[in-house]
Amino acid sequence: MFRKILVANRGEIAVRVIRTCREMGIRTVAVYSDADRGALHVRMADEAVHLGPAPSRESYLRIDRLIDAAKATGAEAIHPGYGFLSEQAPFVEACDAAGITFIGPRPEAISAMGDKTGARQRMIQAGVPVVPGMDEPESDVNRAREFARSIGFPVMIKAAAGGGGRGMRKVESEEEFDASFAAAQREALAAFGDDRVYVEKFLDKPRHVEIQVFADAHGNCIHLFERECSVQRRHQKVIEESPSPILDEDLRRRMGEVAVRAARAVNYLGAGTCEFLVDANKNFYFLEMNTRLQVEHPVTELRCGVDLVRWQIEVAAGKPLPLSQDEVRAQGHAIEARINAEDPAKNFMPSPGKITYLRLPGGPGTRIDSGVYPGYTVPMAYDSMIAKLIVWAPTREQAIQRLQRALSEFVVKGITTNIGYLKRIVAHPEFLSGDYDTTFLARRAEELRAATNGELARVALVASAVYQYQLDKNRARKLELAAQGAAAARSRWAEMGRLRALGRAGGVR
Amino acid sequence: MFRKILVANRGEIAVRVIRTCREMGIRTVAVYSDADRGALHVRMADEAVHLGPAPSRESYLRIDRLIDAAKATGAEAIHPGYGFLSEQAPFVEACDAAGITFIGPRPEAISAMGDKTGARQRMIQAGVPVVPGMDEPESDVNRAREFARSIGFPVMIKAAAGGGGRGMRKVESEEEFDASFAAAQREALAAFGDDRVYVEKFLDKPRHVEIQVFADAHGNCIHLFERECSVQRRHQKVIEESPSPILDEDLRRRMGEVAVRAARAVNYLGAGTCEFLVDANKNFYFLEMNTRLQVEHPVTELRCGVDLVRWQIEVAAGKPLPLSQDEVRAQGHAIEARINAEDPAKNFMPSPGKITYLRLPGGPGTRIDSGVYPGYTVPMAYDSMIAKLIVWAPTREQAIQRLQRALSEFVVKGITTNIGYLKRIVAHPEFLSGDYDTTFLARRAEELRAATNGELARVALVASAVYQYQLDKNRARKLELAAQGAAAARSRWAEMGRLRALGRAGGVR
Amino acid sequence: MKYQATLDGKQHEIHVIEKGEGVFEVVVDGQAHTVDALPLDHGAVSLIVDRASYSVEMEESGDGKVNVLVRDHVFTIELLDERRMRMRLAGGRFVVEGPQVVTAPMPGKVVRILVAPGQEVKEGQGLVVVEAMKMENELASPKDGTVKEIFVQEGASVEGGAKLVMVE
Amino acid sequence: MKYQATLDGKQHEIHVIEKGEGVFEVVVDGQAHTVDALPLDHGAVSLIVDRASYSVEMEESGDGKVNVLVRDHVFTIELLDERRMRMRLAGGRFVVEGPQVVTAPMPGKVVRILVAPGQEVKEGQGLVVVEAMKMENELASPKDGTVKEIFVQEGASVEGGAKLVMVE
Repeated sequence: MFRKILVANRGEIAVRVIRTCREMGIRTVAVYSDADRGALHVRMADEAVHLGPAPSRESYLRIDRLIDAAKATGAEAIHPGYGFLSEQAPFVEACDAAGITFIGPRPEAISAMGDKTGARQRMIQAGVPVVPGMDEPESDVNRAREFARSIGFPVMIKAAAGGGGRGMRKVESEEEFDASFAAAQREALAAFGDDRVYVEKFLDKPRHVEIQVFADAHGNCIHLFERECSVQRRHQKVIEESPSPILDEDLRRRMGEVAVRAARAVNYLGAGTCEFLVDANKNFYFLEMNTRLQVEHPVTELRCGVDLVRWQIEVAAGKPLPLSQDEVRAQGHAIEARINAEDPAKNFMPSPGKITYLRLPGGPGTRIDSGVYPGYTVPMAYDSMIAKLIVWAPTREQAIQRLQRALSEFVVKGITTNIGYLKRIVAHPEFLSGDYDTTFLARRAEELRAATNGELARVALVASAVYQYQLDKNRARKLELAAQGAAAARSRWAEMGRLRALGRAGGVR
Repeated sequence: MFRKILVANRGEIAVRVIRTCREMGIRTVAVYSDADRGALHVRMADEAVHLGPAPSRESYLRIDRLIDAAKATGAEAIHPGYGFLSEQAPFVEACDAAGITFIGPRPEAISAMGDKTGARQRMIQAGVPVVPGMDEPESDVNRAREFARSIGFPVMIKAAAGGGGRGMRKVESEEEFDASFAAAQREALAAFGDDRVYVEKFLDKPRHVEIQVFADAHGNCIHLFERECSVQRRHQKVIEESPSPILDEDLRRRMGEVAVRAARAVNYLGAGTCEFLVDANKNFYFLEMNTRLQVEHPVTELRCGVDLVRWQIEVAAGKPLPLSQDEVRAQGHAIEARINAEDPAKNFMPSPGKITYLRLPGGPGTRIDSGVYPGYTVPMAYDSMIAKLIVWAPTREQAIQRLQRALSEFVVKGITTNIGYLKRIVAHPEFLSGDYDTTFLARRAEELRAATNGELARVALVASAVYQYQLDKNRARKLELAAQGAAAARSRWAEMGRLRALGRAGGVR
Repeated sequence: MKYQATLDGKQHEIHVIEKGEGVFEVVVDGQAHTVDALPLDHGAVSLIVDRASYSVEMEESGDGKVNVLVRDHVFTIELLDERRMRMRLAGGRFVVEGPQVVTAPMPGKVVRILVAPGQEVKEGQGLVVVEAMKMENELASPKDGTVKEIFVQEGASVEGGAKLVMVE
Repeated sequence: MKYQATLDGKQHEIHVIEKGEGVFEVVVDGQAHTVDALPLDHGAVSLIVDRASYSVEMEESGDGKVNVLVRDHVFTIELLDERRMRMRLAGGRFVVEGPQVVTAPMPGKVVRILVAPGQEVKEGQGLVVVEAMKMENELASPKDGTVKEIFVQEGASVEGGAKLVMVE
């Protein structure tokens, strides 16, 4: 087993990886940019190496500096987390060249799946259904617009190197196309260092269901069931749950088998996720494979009683998977809610800043994966997710009740978060019914706005008035005490007969 | 189902009960003493009723006031938590008389098991092995000493109305007997309002293993496996785990059956625990039955994937148990560590006071049940347990690693806690081996003291010096700025040509 | 003590009378409540209002208002005592008219400027794109008008509240 | 800046030289370390010492010392700068002799007094039992001697640090 691992990431996922390393007795090396000197992952790691300025391209995306850091600290392996360099084949190759184990798939698998259009071809060859779309990325806006017209609007523009909903844009009509195409290219470049995008048919009211797969270096490849990720805002997942309310045993089994087939088709190694769209007729289409750990991996961990990061490390060290497909048991229901530093009342404007107070939920079935602490300043340079709240309960109904309860215990002060918005989502009849799709949040945006409540408004008025009263009173008391203090000082001085002092009694204190 | 429940308790268990009530959509009524106006359970409940002064006997033990509070708020049921009135038959009878559901067993079962000597007789009749001891409590110290001599030292003195290790005293020799007898009587009176004690043979190096049982009003009675509670200090449990490292399947099954038999013998209803001592030859002896929820119930919850408080409420509302004996599945390994406000370096002196900073562990398999928050003042009037940290992992080894990791993330400032002591316990070879008994902490007390560490001592020196340097520098800078400010003020005044002002420039600011 | 509170544009009269240590009679718009209020650290207040318990979190919003979190709801309240009310009344209301300056709602980076000085813009039209936390945020014109001045350049990092564009 | 630190009864010379914003050379007993120190709220300090990362928590212990939590260890350190060191040296050491006052180590209730004024006691002999948090704590005599004075009565509530018994 490795004695030291460098974690090439930041935020909650770096903390997540460090936790498992600590449990395994493996020493950890954190890396950090100028914006992250005070970040929790730096504080928790055994060692920390500075990478560069705040922008990712000058720090967390600097392959050379990461390799140097690993060499300098004697780290034998690198865990890439998600995002940043986690799906960059050149990074894996650089690790190989330096004799450092990359904790993830081989570069060929990353390239095969990272090139979204190439991956589509592979999947078609493997007999996996895919959404109609381009066979190749397209950089010319005119040709892209032409293709979009040929398959009919609405269409999706996606980053060829993408994943996780970044660089994805839905285009409703031809007029919007050019602007969206340019924006998608910019976002793709910013997020992945690669501005290639492609166009795909947009499916109406699809569900986003993904399958967790895991492969070792001994020819074993299994799946750990699904995660339902249809609660999305602007293609960013907000709430994930497992099991999916729409999958039956047969569909679950078939999707699992297809996901394993997809992974095997690229000689996959480690943790990966096959994302599918499921339409209203329960047809499923391969969307893409994320060749890394997902943000929402704890949903699977809670449901299957496993530690996927531990599995990643063990598999990277050459061990076989600890479970066979038949031994994977899923129990109960798990849901994750992503806590973001953003203001839903102001069009989800980011809200970086200092967390002045933090009270986390606890109790039964409640897990927090977070990269923040009271006193931490959330930087503006990185994404807005500050924590994940994941709950487990025997049934979906109980898990939702638990998530509602836990969200109501979550207090963050100093910055604005989406906690209230999350509460409204998980109390919305459409979510409760389980019959929702990826258009849920957009369609229900009005209903998901904060509504007022007469009783609580009255309580808020009472609280603000009493609070102000006490502030006013304390201030008055201080002034009075200061005056009394001066008077007392005068009288004490007088008592001691130091008459000279009386003359400047006003200056005492 | 009940619409409103009064929680007749405080601290973490009151918070624990409120959480499940909230998840079930049941409104809650907290009660509080003068010392608990700012307690978390008061803040979390929907309603709160003041009971009286800080001492339990004038507040949490006042049956009349609790019944009045339930009536005034329209609570249909009372959850007693543990301790206080949870095992007092008169309280149940008062609830009955007021038409309020007591969430727990019937008074007859409480009385039968609460009278430790009577319970022994019942168990003997039911064919359950018990430790040799008195058949009746004894108030006369001479007769008690005589009995102790007859069974041979060492002996245990126990509160007849007791439980949870309170009021228990081991007596090594006849000389110590009288003082211990008086102390046990006093503690029994303080803890249970009943000073009757009895004497029992002391078993050498026993393991304390208990079985969780659950019975409904429809004749179902099951067990949820064992908890190993042999890590004790002065008869107070410190660490609990499940499964017990010494139980094999056969012993587990036999003890489970005996526990169910014991519960059935008193027509048990709700959650209860049969405590056993297991000797080196794996003989087990019935110790007592706790007719309430235990502090360590989360260990069972994590291992069996259930919410025992939800079960209590459902059973009290007349529902059948949700699982049959065959359906109870236990998975993996769970361990609980009790976080106490006490100073292990000063003979575990209590350390009440204000919690100025709190950082809780998180991540996979980590649960916190706590009754405190940053800014909370831990009162001196009640026991010192402020939180429970419970972890789950697939194996005992991984669970221990996880507990070590989570303890190292736990930061409490303002008061002293036993967190460091807990870390040393769970890193001790005897605990790691699983081959420990109830004498572990006492035997290893010396080894469990904080040891020094040269590297970390050096870091601490560096930290303190840099910290002081920055304080000194800030102070110097402030003085300098004040001086500059004065100078700037002078020059500004001068600039404005207000020459008169210059004469008292020294007084500016 | 009498206060005037503004919540969601509505005025409320609140009268706070201290009855004992931490116990108040609070009259809101003529309706009286018995309130047991315990201030805690970090702007938290535990309120027991006629027996109902509320854990309330207060946070100054920086513009003289206070955000009040009660259960799952946030209320933004502006509170004036009698003295400040009189000052406010004497000073009259600040009238929003004339040139409008669009400011950065959070710290970020100006990735694109969509308009030029002198250009006519409509209400809701995008003026500047500011990126923060990996999200592009298009800031729109608050009114129909003409771009009077642009205070920033593409690529510039700006603080929250920084002036971006003036529209007249 | 030079400091003298006392830890576990041993003296250490520490020299802090600021090299840049938050970067220091710290020489402890002649051995130099490069230290990147970031002070955080609530007395936390993030230290990177020659690349090793330590999340250190500092807490004033009230008697001029500071408790320093590093990883799983707590160290109690007394730090003096040169000026204070000279004062200390000039003033000489405070000598512990003569009457000893036993004080309450925490707030609690005096449940029993085990001795009477004038009684002879041995070192380690119980004097008073104070109950707090449901635990009885027997406070012992620090030395052989005679009970000179008892400051409390049975049943009294006492604050932490309150005088209980004087032994001479």
